[in-house]
Amino acid sequence: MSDVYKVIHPNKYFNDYISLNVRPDGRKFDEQRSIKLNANAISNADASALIKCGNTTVVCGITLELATPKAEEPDHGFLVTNVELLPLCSSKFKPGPPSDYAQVISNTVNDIIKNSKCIDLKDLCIVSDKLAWVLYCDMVCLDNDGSIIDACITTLITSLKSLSLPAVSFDVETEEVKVDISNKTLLKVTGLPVATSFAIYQSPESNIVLTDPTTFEEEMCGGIGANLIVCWNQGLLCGVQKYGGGNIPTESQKNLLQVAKKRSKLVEEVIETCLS
Amino acid sequence: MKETQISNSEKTFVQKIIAGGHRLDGRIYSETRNLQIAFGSDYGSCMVSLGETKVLAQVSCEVVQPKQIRPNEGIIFINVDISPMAAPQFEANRQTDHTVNLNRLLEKCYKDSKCIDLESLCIVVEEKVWSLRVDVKILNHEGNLIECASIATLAALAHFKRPDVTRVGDKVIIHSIAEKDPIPTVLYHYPVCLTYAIFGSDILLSDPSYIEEAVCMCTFEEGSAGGGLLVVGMNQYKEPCLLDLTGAAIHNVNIVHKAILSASEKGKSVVDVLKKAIISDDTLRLKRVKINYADIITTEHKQSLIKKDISICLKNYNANDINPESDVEMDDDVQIVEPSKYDVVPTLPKTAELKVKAEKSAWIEISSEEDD
Amino acid sequence: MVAEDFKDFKLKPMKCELNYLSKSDGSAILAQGETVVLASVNGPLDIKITSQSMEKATLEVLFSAKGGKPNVSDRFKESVIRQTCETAILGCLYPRTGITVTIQELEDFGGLLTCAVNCTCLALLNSGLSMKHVVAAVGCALDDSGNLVLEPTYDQIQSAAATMHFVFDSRAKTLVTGFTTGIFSEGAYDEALERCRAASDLVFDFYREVVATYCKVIG
Amino acid sequence: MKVKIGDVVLPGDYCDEITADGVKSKVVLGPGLRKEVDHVYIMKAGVLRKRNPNTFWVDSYQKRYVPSRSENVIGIVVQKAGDLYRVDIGGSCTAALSYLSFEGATKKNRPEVQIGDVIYAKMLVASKDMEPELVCVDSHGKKGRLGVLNDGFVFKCSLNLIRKILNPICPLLESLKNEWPFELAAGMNGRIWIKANTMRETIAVGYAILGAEYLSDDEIKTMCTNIASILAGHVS
Amino acid sequence: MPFDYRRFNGPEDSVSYKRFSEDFLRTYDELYKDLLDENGKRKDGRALNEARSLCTSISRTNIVSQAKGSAYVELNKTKVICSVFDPREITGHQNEYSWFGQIYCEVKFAPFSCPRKRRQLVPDSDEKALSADLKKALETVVRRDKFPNFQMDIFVYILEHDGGCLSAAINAAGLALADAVVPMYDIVSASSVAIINDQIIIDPTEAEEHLALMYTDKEKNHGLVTMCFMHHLKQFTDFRQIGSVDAECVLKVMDILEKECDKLMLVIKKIMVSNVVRQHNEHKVLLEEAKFREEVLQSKVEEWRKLLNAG
Repeated sequence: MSDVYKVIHPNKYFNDYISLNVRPDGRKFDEQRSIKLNANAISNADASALIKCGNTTVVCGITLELATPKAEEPDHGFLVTNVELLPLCSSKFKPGPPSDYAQVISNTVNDIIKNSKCIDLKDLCIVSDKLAWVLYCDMVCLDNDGSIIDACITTLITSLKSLSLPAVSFDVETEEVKVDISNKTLLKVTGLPVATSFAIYQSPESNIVLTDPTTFEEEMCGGIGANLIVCWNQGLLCGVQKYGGGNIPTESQKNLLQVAKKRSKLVEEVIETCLS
Repeated sequence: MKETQISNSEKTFVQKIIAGGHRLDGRIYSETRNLQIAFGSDYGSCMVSLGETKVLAQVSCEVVQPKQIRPNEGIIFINVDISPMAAPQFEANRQTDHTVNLNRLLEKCYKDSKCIDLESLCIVVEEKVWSLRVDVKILNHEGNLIECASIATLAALAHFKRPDVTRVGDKVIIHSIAEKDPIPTVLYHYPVCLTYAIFGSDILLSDPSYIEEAVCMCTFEEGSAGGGLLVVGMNQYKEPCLLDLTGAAIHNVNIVHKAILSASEKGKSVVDVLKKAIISDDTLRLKRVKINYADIITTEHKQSLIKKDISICLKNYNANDINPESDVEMDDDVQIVEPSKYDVVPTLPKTAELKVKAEKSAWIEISSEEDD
Repeated sequence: MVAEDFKDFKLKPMKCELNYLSKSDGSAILAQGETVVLASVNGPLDIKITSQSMEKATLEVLFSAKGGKPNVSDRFKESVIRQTCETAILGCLYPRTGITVTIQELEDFGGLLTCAVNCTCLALLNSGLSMKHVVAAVGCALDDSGNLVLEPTYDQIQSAAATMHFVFDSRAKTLVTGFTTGIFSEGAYDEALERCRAASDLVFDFYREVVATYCKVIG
Repeated sequence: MKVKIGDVVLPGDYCDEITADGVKSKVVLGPGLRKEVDHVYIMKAGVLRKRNPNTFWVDSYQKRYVPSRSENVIGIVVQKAGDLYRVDIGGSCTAALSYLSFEGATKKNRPEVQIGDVIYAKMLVASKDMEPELVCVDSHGKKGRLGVLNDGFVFKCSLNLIRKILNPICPLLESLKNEWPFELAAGMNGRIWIKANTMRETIAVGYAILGAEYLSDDEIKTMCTNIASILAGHVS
Repeated sequence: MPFDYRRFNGPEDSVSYKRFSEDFLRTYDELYKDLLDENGKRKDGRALNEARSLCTSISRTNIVSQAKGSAYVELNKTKVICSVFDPREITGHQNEYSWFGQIYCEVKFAPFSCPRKRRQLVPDSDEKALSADLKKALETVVRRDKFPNFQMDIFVYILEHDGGCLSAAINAAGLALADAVVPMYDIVSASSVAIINDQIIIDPTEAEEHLALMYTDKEKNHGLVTMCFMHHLKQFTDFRQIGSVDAECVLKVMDILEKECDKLMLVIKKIMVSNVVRQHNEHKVLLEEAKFREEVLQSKVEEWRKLLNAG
């Protein structure tokens, strides 16, 4: 019965749950979903990680390439991050080039990683103005059930942390490049940004904040995607983005940051355990 | 959103009034609207308005590998974008025939006419050349996009300066503008596109407005006299470099001749305005005056349409009669010494205007002109 | 029009012209300091059936950079502005129609996105579309020594440790949209939010002043 | 922000005077006002007005027409579909005008309307959820001034200007009609149809109307005399 | 590579570092020697005629929560995920009414799926060929007459490529279709072989496939063959062969593949059954959990129903 109700009258269905102080999947408002994290599942990639936050599944794979650095920044390597929202993961995405939404997600993830400064691009340079590493980080969503940015950031960081770069020798005279696969060093990753998504539901009485929302909850809160993304990086904030949805009640502002902080600690632990 | 259809009354009225020797906005046949050129803070950024038609052009450059067939030439790329900003009937991110046509005309006028010294854009043969990209954005479409867009493209190209480059061994160093003075682009000649709307078999309207364009393009549906738009590309040396006719076929060959003659005069005057604007902009920049698009915002009136946009106007009727404060621009008239009907007036610091000289009783004279 | 000193806050001088484009239903050109943006609003209009919504008007936002190839961050800007406008426009009054907002960057000397949001809001006011409230965007930067600078200049942004931008609504001054760059502490965030909230009053006053000037002629 | 009658208002402002009046008697909320749970909120930027005893509205600037019931509009026929004409009225979609809603029209006796014709009609149905519908007859089946407008010239202007020239206190039409004869139809959708004896006179009317948008009453009067003198001086 | 303005792009001249490693430039003969060890076993310890087992514990259906039906298939390193969505109406007025339902297939490789180099994000010819093959394989299996003028989307994503992509994709799609309760004539299973120097290698890995296509000797048989088979009807729906193989060999290969497909079939059945059991159990648990909430909701539903009846 409830399935039919959900299809016919989604707003009312959702509101009924909210008025009972519970979410459709039985969580409390500030409760997050369970996380499963696995590193290096894909051996063809240079580093990889897979995460499952509730139903949301994201795989991140890193492939290494070599290139000449840009003329303007001769001692910087490249970090290229892209998020792919496959038509496979939700009926909302159509085949073809990335939709506007996918581009927004890509941009947000890229911004967070850049802001957190967890990778020093100078570490990726091998020989100034001649040779540098290119890290292609592709995050692929296999199942989109909300809070996709959280999952993307976590997989990305996990795979970056497990990435090791092979030794490269560069002959300045002949410009010959030699790669020794047997000799690898771990990439230096400083910091550990963790993003937490929230959706803000405009109920007649007051706006309600839902932590780690599912797709259905995101939809009910207006628009696609989460309304608020708070990103902590080891005790400091490295990104607070709020778009659309209900406005944040001033009194819950502080609380939100704390919820995100607590979650970031937990996720940090998950990542550490996964990699140890 | 479909384009609003033009009504029969508008059609017949405009046709009649033009046949009678008048135009809706009070201009004479060979008169163009106000031309204004404003420059932005960057080199190669300008906004051109022709009456209410507004176009923004921006030149940007990057170092790329040259094409294999032309290893020692730079690359130029023109991209026209008509967004819904121009008028509600345009859809976003869609290439329409209109856009393609406009793009093609501009390419013909600036790429195919070889007015740009592409060889000077070469840095290392077969390896590195400058690629110039001109982004033309239509902001407001009140007719005659081609002329306005072409002036904007030319102004942006002529105004543009690329960073200086030094070669040390096989290394190429690109200097920022602060380090070394940038280099202007070499233009052999300055072509501009001028549009004429053809009414009947022998009436030529220069710089047609939106409604005139619409009416002249739809006349042939009724099987009456052919109408069409004739685009003439002309440089300052009075050499035509482009002819393009859309609409009905021309019965009378003389009309093309007439158009080219008129265009040669007008082309030169437009280029003169343009050069003047660039020179005055350059002198201002030398004096370290900050130039910015913020200057085009006039603070006197919030409603910018005041006194500017009245699209229906009597010949020679001047709003000045009512608003004496603006007659600064109108003081010297009468003597017609030079054949040009235009005045170049520097109004704002970085703008120059091409203005029609006010002639008090011109409409009688003009009606006599039409007789021959 | 220059916003004067107010409560020891100072925003960049704002200059604005409404109805700049004759063909658009509403348009505005706004300069905040040296950053200049042109915005146009068209609607409500007829749109493709596939993008029509039975409940409310479909809002489409297009952002066009000054030149160069389109890129991913343009889409991000569009998304920010679209989501901000969606909360402000009473779309439910125009079901099955489309509203198109087109934004053209003219000069960028920092704070482009805040200027774009404000300019869009002015264009919406000019278009006469029904709105729930107006919005005001204010940005600030955190310099290396931890001081907050309201409406930073281009150089200040380049050297800043973090920048934060907030958009507030005019009713309760709650946070509608926010976006940040760089790393900052929680305390800095809270302080920035409060200062920007207070400074948003200046922007609202500016809107009122703009409307007042043209009300004289439409009355 | 709390505002009073006559103030410059922005969307999101609220006016307690209206709520207070509403307690005593019924009030009419005109364009730009909206009642929510607690207050009457403003939706458009402009000036808050009141006409006694109980009508409130916001004077605002607008170019795009949103259909509203029983307004007279000027449309252009764009399509004949079955027993309907589709008429472009400048709104978000075309309006329907039935063959039968002309004076004396029957199934057999169809009115002569061509595509591209200018129609002066009344809004019969206008709601946000329905296609707008026009009629060219009044409730008695008489056409009055409605119907096809032949010849003349049509131009667009802002919706405010229409309201301004139709306002009885506006001196424009009063002064113009004393100068030379002309016909005029003003559609609330921002279109004006004009027709005079000569083309020059027609243009003069158009110019006077468009020119009046930002002028004060006195300036309008001066302008009208100016135009008239020019016309008189050079009429061919 | 054209500039993709919808994504972030790396530098244009970037190349995989593997290009510079010693492994990269090994010749055919070297690689061939590597293929089998002294006991005649393959690198991963399989005999030549031994297929990789479809891992029943990991391979499963119903993996994508948003899809109607989905499946995940893992063959050692090859990992494939597939999802099927509700049929949607074919729109567009130029399309005539089609009496049969349409199947749209898209196979994509993850950028990091291949061992040799990074794949571009824009679809390439390989992916298009695989999509076409998948479509051919499934069109004859699905009861397309059951959903006229509707289109069913089947998306396959290859997370890791270690040989047998097409067969894995078909197997995954078959499972996903079954999971989505799409009417089908039969269960499909697919299998592949590589032929190197007349040697037939069942269920090859990526290295073996690579070698099979790198042949130098024109005399001997070289190639890849994939076959898709319907078990009960004894019909094959798709047959794909790359390389040069003589007729005799083809017949032999077909025999082998038929047997392989039959073997696979048992595994697929097992997965399907276990999936039904699991779903049933999960459903039970969910029902228990939802009972309380349902009860409270029920009162609301009643209220709503009354409103409906009244209005």
